[in-house]
Amino acid sequence: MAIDVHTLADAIERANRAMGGLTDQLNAADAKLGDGDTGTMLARLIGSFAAVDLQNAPDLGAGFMALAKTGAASTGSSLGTLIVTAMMTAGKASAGQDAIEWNGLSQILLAVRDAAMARGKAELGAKTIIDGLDALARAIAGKDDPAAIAAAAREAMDQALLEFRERPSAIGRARMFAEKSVGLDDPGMLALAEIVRAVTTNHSATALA
Amino acid sequence: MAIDVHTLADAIERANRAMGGLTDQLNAADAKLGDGDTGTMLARLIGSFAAVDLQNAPDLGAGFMALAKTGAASTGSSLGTLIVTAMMTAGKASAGQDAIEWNGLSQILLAVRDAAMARGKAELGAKTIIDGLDALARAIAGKDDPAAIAAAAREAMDQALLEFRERPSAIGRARMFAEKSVGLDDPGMLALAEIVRAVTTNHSATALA
Amino acid sequence: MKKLINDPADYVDEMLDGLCLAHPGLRRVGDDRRAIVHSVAMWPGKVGVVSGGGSGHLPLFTGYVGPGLLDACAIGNVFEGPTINSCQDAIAAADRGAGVLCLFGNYGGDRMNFEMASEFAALEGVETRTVLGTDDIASARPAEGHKRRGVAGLIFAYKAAGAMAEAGGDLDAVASIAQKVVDRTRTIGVALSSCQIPGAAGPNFTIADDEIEFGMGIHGEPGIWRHKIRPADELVDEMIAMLLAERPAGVSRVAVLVNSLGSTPFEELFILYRRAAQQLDAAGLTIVRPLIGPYVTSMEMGGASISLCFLDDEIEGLLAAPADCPFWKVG
Amino acid sequence: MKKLINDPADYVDEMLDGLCLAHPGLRRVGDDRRAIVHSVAMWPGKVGVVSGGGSGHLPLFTGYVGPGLLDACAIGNVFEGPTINSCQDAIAAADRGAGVLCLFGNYGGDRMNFEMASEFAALEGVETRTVLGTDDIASARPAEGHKRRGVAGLIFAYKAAGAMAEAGGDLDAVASIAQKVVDRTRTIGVALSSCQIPGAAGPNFTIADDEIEFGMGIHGEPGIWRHKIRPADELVDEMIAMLLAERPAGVSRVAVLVNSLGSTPFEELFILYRRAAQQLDAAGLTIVRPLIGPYVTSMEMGGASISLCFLDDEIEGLLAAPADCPFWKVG
Ligand SMILES: Nc1ncnc2c1ncn2[C@@H]1O[C@H](COP(=O)(O)OP(=O)(O)O)[C@@H](O)[C@H]1O
Ligand SMILES: Nc1ncnc2c1ncn2[C@@H]1O[C@H](COP(=O)(O)OP(=O)(O)O)[C@@H](O)[C@H]1O
Ligand SMILES: [Mg+2]
Ligand SMILES: [Mg+2]
Ligand SMILES: [Mg+2]
Ligand SMILES: [Mg+2]
Repeated sequence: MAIDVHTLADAIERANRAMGGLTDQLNAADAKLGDGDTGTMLARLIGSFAAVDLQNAPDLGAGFMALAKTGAASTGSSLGTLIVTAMMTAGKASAGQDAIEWNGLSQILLAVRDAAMARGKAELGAKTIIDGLDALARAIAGKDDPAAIAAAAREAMDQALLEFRERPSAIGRARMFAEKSVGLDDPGMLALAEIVRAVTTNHSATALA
Repeated sequence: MAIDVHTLADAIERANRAMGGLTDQLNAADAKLGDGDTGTMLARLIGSFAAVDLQNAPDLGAGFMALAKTGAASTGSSLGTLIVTAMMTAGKASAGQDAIEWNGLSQILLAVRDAAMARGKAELGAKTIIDGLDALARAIAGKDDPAAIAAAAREAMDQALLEFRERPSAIGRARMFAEKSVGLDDPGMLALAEIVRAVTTNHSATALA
Repeated sequence: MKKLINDPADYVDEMLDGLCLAHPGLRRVGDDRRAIVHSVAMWPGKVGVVSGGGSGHLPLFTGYVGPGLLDACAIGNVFEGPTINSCQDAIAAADRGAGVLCLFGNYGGDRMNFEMASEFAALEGVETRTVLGTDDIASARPAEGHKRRGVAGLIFAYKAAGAMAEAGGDLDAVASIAQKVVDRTRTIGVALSSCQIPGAAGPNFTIADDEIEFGMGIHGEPGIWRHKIRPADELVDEMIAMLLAERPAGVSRVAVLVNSLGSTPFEELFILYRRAAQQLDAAGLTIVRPLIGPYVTSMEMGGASISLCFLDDEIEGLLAAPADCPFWKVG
Repeated sequence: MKKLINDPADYVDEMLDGLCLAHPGLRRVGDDRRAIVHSVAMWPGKVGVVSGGGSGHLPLFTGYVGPGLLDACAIGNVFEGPTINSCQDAIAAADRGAGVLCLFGNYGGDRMNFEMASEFAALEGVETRTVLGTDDIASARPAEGHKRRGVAGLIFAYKAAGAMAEAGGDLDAVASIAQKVVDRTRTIGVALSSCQIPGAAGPNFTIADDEIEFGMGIHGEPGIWRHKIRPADELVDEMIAMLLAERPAGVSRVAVLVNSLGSTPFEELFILYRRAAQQLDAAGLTIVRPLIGPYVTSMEMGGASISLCFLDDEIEGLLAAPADCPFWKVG
């Protein structure tokens, strides 16, 4: 069992369903120091992903690229564009492949992390979604059991939130309020954590399987 | 004893003092269907009258003309301009005279009424300050005792307010709301009534004497 | 309501000083400097065009002083008419020996003050004519059109009268084109929220959070009827239908002004204009020179008005003539 | 907060339709028609100048499309950046073989989207340069000037870059004049009241009745510090002092923009301008081409900003060059 377009479609469907309950929470997190739209933007982006016909994509790479294409037409937010970048990166990494092995996921997330850093001109440690991606990629490295990966992913995100909460933001709008940002979650990292939770919890094994 | 510049100055001083308590009441009356400024405008106009040095005016006619001139430079409201018209009319009627007899006051008020009608393009019965002037002039006709004039003037104004309250307005902003104006006092007529009261009450005999 | 002002008593004078500093082509004249003139030389024998009214309506009234528009303008305190003296100052400043048109909104105070000023001007040998803006269809029934008050549509009359005067029209010609434009211009407005006079204790009026008011006056005088708020397209349909009910026979072209009363943003004006354009098109009317923006305001009042000027060839030509003032430039 | 709108989901598209109907020189292009272009022919070999940003800021961004200013503009939803695709559409529409300058405010999302669009454009052989508006002095200390966000002062860069492109400057020349103007432009703003995104449950932020906020972002991002409200002259003095603290050596002339954030009326802007002009004069600066009005707004947000562009001969000449868009006409 590996990651194919069905796995991808299922994850997106779960994320999309979860956004119903997450939108306000993420908006509220962003409103503290930003413009309060992280949830709304993300809900729309994932909604547009959910409308993509992945099941009929020729291969996994093409599936990711279809998501990137949809995203490029439907989001203008920072986080959205980083997610589009992520989809393009994953698409390139899985180009022409029907599926990738579970133990290859970490590698792809590291590539995504690097691409997002380049696109966002952000360093590690700046307290953004990128630090979440980094923690995630490192936590699942070497693992090939979907259930173990799910558990490690959730655990890593909780840890990352906890670790970064007390640190100042160094990028984006929150940068202007570096001191005020201490004690607050970065909305992008929080979004990633909640989506990881939604995608991996309950039927987590089957979700990623 | 007749009406001279001292009588005029005293009346203006009384009116000016009374405006302190009348401004809000008159604004509120105007706000019902108009733009709510009758009190403010009138207070400013009478305030500017009070600053005119009437005591040293060469004669009564010149005193009235000095008031007209000050008014022309300091008011832009309908009521204000009607009052300026009134001052010019009274000034013409008393030109070159040191004083006028009390029994001549009615005649001057009738002239003022007519000038205001011409200026305001208003008929009698339209429910404006002009109906108040008309009632006032008629009530004091033939009287030459200041105390009797004062009493008749107050009585006439009360009657006029009462009579017109239940009638619709036919002019100015209130015209648009003719039906709604039934039951309300016309702010200009109310202003005249209150000023008559202020000028004639308490030390009324000496005030007009 | 918060305002970026100093002492409310200085509001008008500081505003006028700022206006003239920003637009050095404008100058304050008169004893109390409450008349505004422009500095482009008027040729001797040109008919003068003046207006006047209260402050708080920028760009109206003083903002329309400039070549091809007003030659001078008298300005009062916030929402108060100009004084008789200011009206005299404006008339005197605009006089070049060929007479002066006094063109302003139909408000009792303004009319009386300009009339008195005109009588004084006559004593000094200056001939004047008066034309009153009466475009607000909410303020009287059609049969009593001459009793209607003047609102945003007045600027079409400014433009046509200014152009006619520049073109060398005599006083009768300038007055009669102004009257023709007034006769062919209609406005209806809808208010959403109040303004507040500087220094006043509270807003001019209150209106519920889910209500809007048709026919509110530009000084915040009560409107004619209230509605629950409705979609913009429905409101525009209602407004256009009311305006077209007075469409003169044989007219196929209109000038349109979608005006912000103050705080209503450009975005909403364009949403309104989009629907208005569709409806006018459906009515067989071609739109010429649409104006969309804050042209006649009541400080921060929320809401919008739609004005139509039903054109003929003469008016259309005059609206197209060059003109230049701080808020409106043609050609 | 009441709005004259239809379905909030249609807000941007109806607004753009109305804008293009009112100004037939503008057209919507692209798959989702979220890029605006003007119809005055660009000569082959002219450098294109494009911008982009969220809706809700009219006249910014799309309102500055026109000859001598922007050739095309990508537009997003209210307060959201334009999509990558819209950025591509704008770049493609502005390309005449000599490259395209992308000139927009320094916001992460906008930057990333234009960068991705530029990479796609490069694949199609279109060369681009990027210059970011960074005029908001409240958003970072001088030492971190490149991190500042872009606000109202961006329009000076539009004007200079547009004029340089019209004058035949190559891509490097157009980009470098835009950068020079950005480097010499500073803005500080003060907010009095919030706006509300169409369809949102409440206003973007709240602020007490007696408070004002310095450095509020144009999307309603929290400001830098709050004050009790004070007289306008005191506020202006404070704002001008902050702006002049970054005055480059040897500058004696400035362009000034006193901008309404939305609902603040012209009257108040002129009161602010009056004081600003006095203070700049006292600082030995000559004001050139002052702009006073709603040039960069956040819908109905209350407040104002002051921008200074410290001039040299080259910039001054470019600001004076002819330009024509729905909201700004020069020459
Ligand atoms: N330059 C950047 N690099 C990395 N992450 C970023 C960057 N800018 C924003 N983000 C992430 O995006 C989140 C904000 O997303 P969102 O609110 O959708 O965007 P916007 O700032 O455009 O409103 C931040 O919390 C942060 O995690
Ligand atoms: N044309 C008119 N003829 C006679 N009286 C008038 C006329 N217009 C207004 N008035 C009087 O003036 C009063 C309103 O005065 P005020 O509120 O000061 O003027 P404005 O209408 O300019 O705000 C009315 O109540 C009425 O008595
Ligand atoms: Mg955000
Ligand atoms: Mg009144
Ligand atoms: Mg009044
Ligand atoms: Mg955003």
